[in-house]
Amino acid sequence: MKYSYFPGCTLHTQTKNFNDSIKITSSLLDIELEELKDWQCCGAVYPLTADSTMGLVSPYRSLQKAYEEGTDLVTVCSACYNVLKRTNFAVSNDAQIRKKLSEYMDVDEYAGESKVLHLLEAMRENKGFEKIKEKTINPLKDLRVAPYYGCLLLRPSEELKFDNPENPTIFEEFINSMGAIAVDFPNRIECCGAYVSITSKRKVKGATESILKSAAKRNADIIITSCPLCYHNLAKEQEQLVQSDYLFKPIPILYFTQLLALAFGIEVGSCGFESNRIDARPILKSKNLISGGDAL
Amino acid sequence: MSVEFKPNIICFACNWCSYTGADMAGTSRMKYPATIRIIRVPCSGRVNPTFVMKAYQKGADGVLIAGCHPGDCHYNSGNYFAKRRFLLATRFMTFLGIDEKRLRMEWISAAEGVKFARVMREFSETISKLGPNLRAREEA
Amino acid sequence: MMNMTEKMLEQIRDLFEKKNIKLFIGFEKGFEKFSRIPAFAENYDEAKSMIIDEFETPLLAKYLIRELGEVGAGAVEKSERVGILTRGCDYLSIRRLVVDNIILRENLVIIGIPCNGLIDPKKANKLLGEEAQEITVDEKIVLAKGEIKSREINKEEILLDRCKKCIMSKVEESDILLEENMDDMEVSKDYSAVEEIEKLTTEERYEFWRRQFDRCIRCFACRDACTACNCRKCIFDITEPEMLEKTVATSEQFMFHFIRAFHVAGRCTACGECEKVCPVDIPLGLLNGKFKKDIELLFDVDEAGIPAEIEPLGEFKLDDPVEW
Amino acid sequence: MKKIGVFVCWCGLNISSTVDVEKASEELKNYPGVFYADDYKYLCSDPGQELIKKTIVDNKLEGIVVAACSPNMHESTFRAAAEAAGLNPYRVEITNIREQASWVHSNKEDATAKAIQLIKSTVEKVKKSEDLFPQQIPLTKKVLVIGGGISGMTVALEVAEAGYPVILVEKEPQIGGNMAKLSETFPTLDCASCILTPKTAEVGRHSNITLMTNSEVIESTGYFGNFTVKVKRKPTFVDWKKCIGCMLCQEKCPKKTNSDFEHGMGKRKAISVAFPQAIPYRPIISEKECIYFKTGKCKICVKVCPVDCIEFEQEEKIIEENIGAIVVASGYDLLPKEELGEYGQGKYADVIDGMQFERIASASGPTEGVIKRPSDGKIPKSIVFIQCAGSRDNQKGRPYCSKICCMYTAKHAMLYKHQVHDGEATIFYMDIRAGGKGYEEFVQRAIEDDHVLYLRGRVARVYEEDGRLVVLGVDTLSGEQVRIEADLVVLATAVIPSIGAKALGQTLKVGTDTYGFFNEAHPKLKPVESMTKGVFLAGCAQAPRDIPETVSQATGAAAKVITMFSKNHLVSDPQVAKVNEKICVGCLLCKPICPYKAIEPEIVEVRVGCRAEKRQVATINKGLCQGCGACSVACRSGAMNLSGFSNEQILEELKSLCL
Repeated sequence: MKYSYFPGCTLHTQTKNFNDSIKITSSLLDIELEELKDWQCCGAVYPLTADSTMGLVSPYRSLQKAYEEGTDLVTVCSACYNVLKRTNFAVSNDAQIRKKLSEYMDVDEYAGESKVLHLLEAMRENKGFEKIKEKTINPLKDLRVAPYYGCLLLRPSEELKFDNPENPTIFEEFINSMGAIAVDFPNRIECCGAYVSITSKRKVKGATESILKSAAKRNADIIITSCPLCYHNLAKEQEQLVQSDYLFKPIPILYFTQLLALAFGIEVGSCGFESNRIDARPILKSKNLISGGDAL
Repeated sequence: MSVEFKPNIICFACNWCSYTGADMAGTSRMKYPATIRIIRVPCSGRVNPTFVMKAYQKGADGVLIAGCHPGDCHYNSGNYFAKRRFLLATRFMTFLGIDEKRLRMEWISAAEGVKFARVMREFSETISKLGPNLRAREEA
Repeated sequence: MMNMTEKMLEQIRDLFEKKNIKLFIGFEKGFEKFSRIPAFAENYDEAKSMIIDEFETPLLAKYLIRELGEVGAGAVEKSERVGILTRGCDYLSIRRLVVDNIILRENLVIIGIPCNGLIDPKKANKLLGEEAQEITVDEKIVLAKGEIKSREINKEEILLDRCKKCIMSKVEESDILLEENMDDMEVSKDYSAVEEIEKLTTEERYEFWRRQFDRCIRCFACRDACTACNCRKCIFDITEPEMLEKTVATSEQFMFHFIRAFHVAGRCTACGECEKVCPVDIPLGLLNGKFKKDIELLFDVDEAGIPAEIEPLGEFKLDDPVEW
Repeated sequence: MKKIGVFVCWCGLNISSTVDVEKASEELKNYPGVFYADDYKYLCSDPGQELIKKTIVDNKLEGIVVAACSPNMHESTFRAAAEAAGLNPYRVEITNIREQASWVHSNKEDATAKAIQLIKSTVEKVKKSEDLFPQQIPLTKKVLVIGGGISGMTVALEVAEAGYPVILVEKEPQIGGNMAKLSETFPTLDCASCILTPKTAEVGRHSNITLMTNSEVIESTGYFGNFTVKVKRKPTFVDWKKCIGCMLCQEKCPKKTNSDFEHGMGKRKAISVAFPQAIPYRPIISEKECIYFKTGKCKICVKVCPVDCIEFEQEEKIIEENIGAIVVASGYDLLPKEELGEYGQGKYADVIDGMQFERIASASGPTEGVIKRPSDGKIPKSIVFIQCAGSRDNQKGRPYCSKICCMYTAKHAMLYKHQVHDGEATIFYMDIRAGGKGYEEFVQRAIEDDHVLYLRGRVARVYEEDGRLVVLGVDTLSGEQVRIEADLVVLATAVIPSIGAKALGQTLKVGTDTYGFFNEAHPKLKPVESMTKGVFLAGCAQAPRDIPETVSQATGAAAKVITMFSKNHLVSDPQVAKVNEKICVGCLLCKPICPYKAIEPEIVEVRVGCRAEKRQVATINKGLCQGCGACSVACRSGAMNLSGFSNEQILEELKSLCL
């Protein structure tokens, strides 16, 4: 199944290591990701703009491009997913906005025909989870993985229709299909602070701490997330937390495709563990999921 | 299409559900264009497709049949027969060259005053856009 | 085929002698070469002129209404019965009248004959020219003798249109069966003509039908030829309420053809008589065909031409299509 | 041309504000066929009706058009007035120029033009009207009450006391419904079973009441006064006639299972009776749980039973009853906890709903009235009550208020504080709705005397941590986010119609609204009648309500039934189908259409010239026909017509509306 791939701003810079595992795992699940030509920032901060229509301009442009290429749009970051899907929803339901945007950018009207999917959703739609079961050579036996959804992936549910906003299950299915144990911790759908970290560090500290502590309390080995923004907040805050609270046992945070690559038996080098803020390899080694040599 | 074209729309409303729904829209003071004229019939099953053809012939620009939701019909099966008759009648009228957007069927329950008003506004707007129906119409 | 006629005549003599029929309806040669017309015999010697051959014959069922159902009293037990010669398509029309309670099956003696497609005289004349005197048929090849020479052509070219879409080649049940059908006609559903019209735009369709209906002179021949039109008093003859006004304006023409087609929707046996008898050749088969196609599609009826106990518009299913 | 009178009503300002009433009546004065046209302030008032009567008599009018409010409101009033003046009531037609003209249009000119056209089309309809005379049809004086809760029992007792036979059908093996499960009842805190048991006992022994428990209605045909109902009596596998109620079988039965009556808070045996005061006090074997049914062994109950009344091979029975009226009292259920993801999706044992708390607090309950935690049986030190769990919540599809939770939660908190004086009871609420008699005082007592903490705010999430429940909420009055650790969380989940109510509605052909509550004929004027004549409603089947309201509504429904049975026959609506035998050919295409099977063939004698001819035609059973008119469309020649909405009338109405 062919999709046009919207990487999002960090995938070629800070979280480049996620990009490699995304490419390998999705091709193994015969999801073909062809990068959108000259994409630009998805307008992640669009809810903050004063003029609500102006905020839709850049996502509208990306959606229009994907529509021209005739394929649905796949994103790998919850923030991009939220912004693009909500723009799609606004544009397909409101003729005024559609007219204003197309006149402003003098392109022909785009009325939300193409679909916006998160990579996880694309997997679910192409029977990904059964394929994962088949293709897992290195099942992650008794590895306790805490799935962190965050909020942009789930809410507002009428527009996103991603999963049950109060009790999502897609990540649990994903983890079980790799043979790992999904840890149910209540803060999995609490917000990580997202781009509030720019304006008020204190708020983000409170949010991320309660998430990390509640995962730790249920002795999770690994936390996986579906969004580089959540990864950044959780990982960066965890470094401060480890200094300030010496009792706290750090939990490595991975992007979900990194773990998937491991399960598919891809050699550790290209899983990109080396550039995660907290190294996951010692834990993985202790569960002998990676052979001795790689865990240098 | 001249500005002051006012469509003439006939609505057959079933007494138990849609007519009461129309009353509900009235009691809640909802507004819809005065282009709609409602004929009360005991059941949507009472509406003979020939009446609809007669309406177009006599100058109606749009006809709307409102009945109970399937399963809710006061007479148990009236709306199911109406559905079968108009599943065929709409396709046949379209086959004869009458625009299918001019005939519409809706399930509206007694509690759905909001829906009644919305459907009337929508249908009146569609027909105003389509303009007067000159096909199969009696020469004045 | 000749012995078929003899067999028939034997049966007719036998029926008249046993006195259980007061009348027999069959065919005899018409005025033109290949035309066959209905023949009525109240005793054996009147029946001698009756023949059976491969040429197109009108459907006889409609005459039963006059013979049995004088004032719509057909559905009442009669003392004497009426015999009728029946091919598959005739049987469909007879079944239409029986299911509509217009006549009682007990009042009939059905003599079933086999059929694998009839010859259309118009097509035969056009193809073979006026001088062809005699056409004999064996299996698939048709021999035609004119003054000068004989000529072989494929039967397909002069086959009657309705036989190409034959719904029932074998008589489903009969009192007397002269001969078993040789082989089944392989026939497929063909709504291409209807689909042609459906492909047009709405304006084009309206124009097409306006031109057809403007030729209609309201002679009601189609109604009189149709076995599905078996009302005692037709709605078009009733003045209060006046469903159809007498003016022959375009809107009235649409009204007439809409009502007639709707009245036979799901009940028409696609016998094609209406189209055949129409003096101005209006393609009524398209109108009935459209209903037949939709009924089979929407209410998953496999053959709407075979009259069912309850007509499609007389029943419903809970899982009928939702979008109206 | 008929002499028709047109009366246009002002309805005070309701119509006259957007429809120029004078212009309308002026214009109708010289409309062909109209002999008299006038407008009047309030036509439905007595002077208004006097005006109509007088005009009919003075001018010998043959038809009346009243342009006023909806026919559902006053059609019967104006038809009665015409009848009093000697005019056949079915010569009177109503034009709805209030609900369907003045109230829904704002432009006066358009509204007036439309009103005039509507009145003219009704005049055309009246021109084609005929004299119709209602028929008398026989009536079975027996009522079927569906649902054995407090509302069903009240109806049954009232109607039985009036001397008419009652069939009471109850889905559960015993009557008492939800009320039997309650501990105490607000606002007087008297114990539910103490005030309920006398009622159930009386129902049990009343000679006029036939009790059919463990049964459900599966089919209902016919029409008001003459219903034929099929009741499926599910097998109880115990012969209740022989059984003496010693309950030895329940004692000795080895198999324990969850009790539905206890809502999962307590256990019961495979053969058991739901609670000690149950009526009928007879056990029932649960086919799913009983060891014999699964493995063919055990049969201990057969061994211990002194009167040998265990019948494993008992079959279900279908009983047919002729019924005159039906009262739907199917009661309510609570929204299943599983639908509330934010409060643990039913995963946490100590998050329970209101009914489960009732069972824990009930003296005859599994904990003998001591409020304990279902998980470990400890006495909770702190309980959090969460109001409006699923109600007043558009996203969950239930925007309505369930009306009874504010009161029963205050009661729960009060009962808890009476038992555990130092316990903390916190109630998260949006608004407290305590509008009944003595209700507000009851809540004030809970706050002031029993120190129940009311926190105004919604709860965002409940989750389990170290064996306790953490409740994350907000106190909107102080603006602070709140985190409370509780031992027990009680959700006041939404009141929803009882499971199977929607299916019952379709069996009885009674409409239900989008949430599954039954539609009443008129929210203000006919709250206890359904849209189907002869079918009445009582209690929570129609909308959430508390016990006092349920009992008063049930008594109302019973009164309706009794008035219906007080007459020896019923008057049927003459607007039914009619066959013109001169045109009918007897094809009976109409027969399969009729939902009431009112059309039959008949052989008639007809003179044709000099001889008599026998012919088949269709005939209508006027009692069965309800006037839906679907058959008249199937009739091609127009022989089948519907009086009151005839082809002629509809066509004339249509033509005059289209010009």
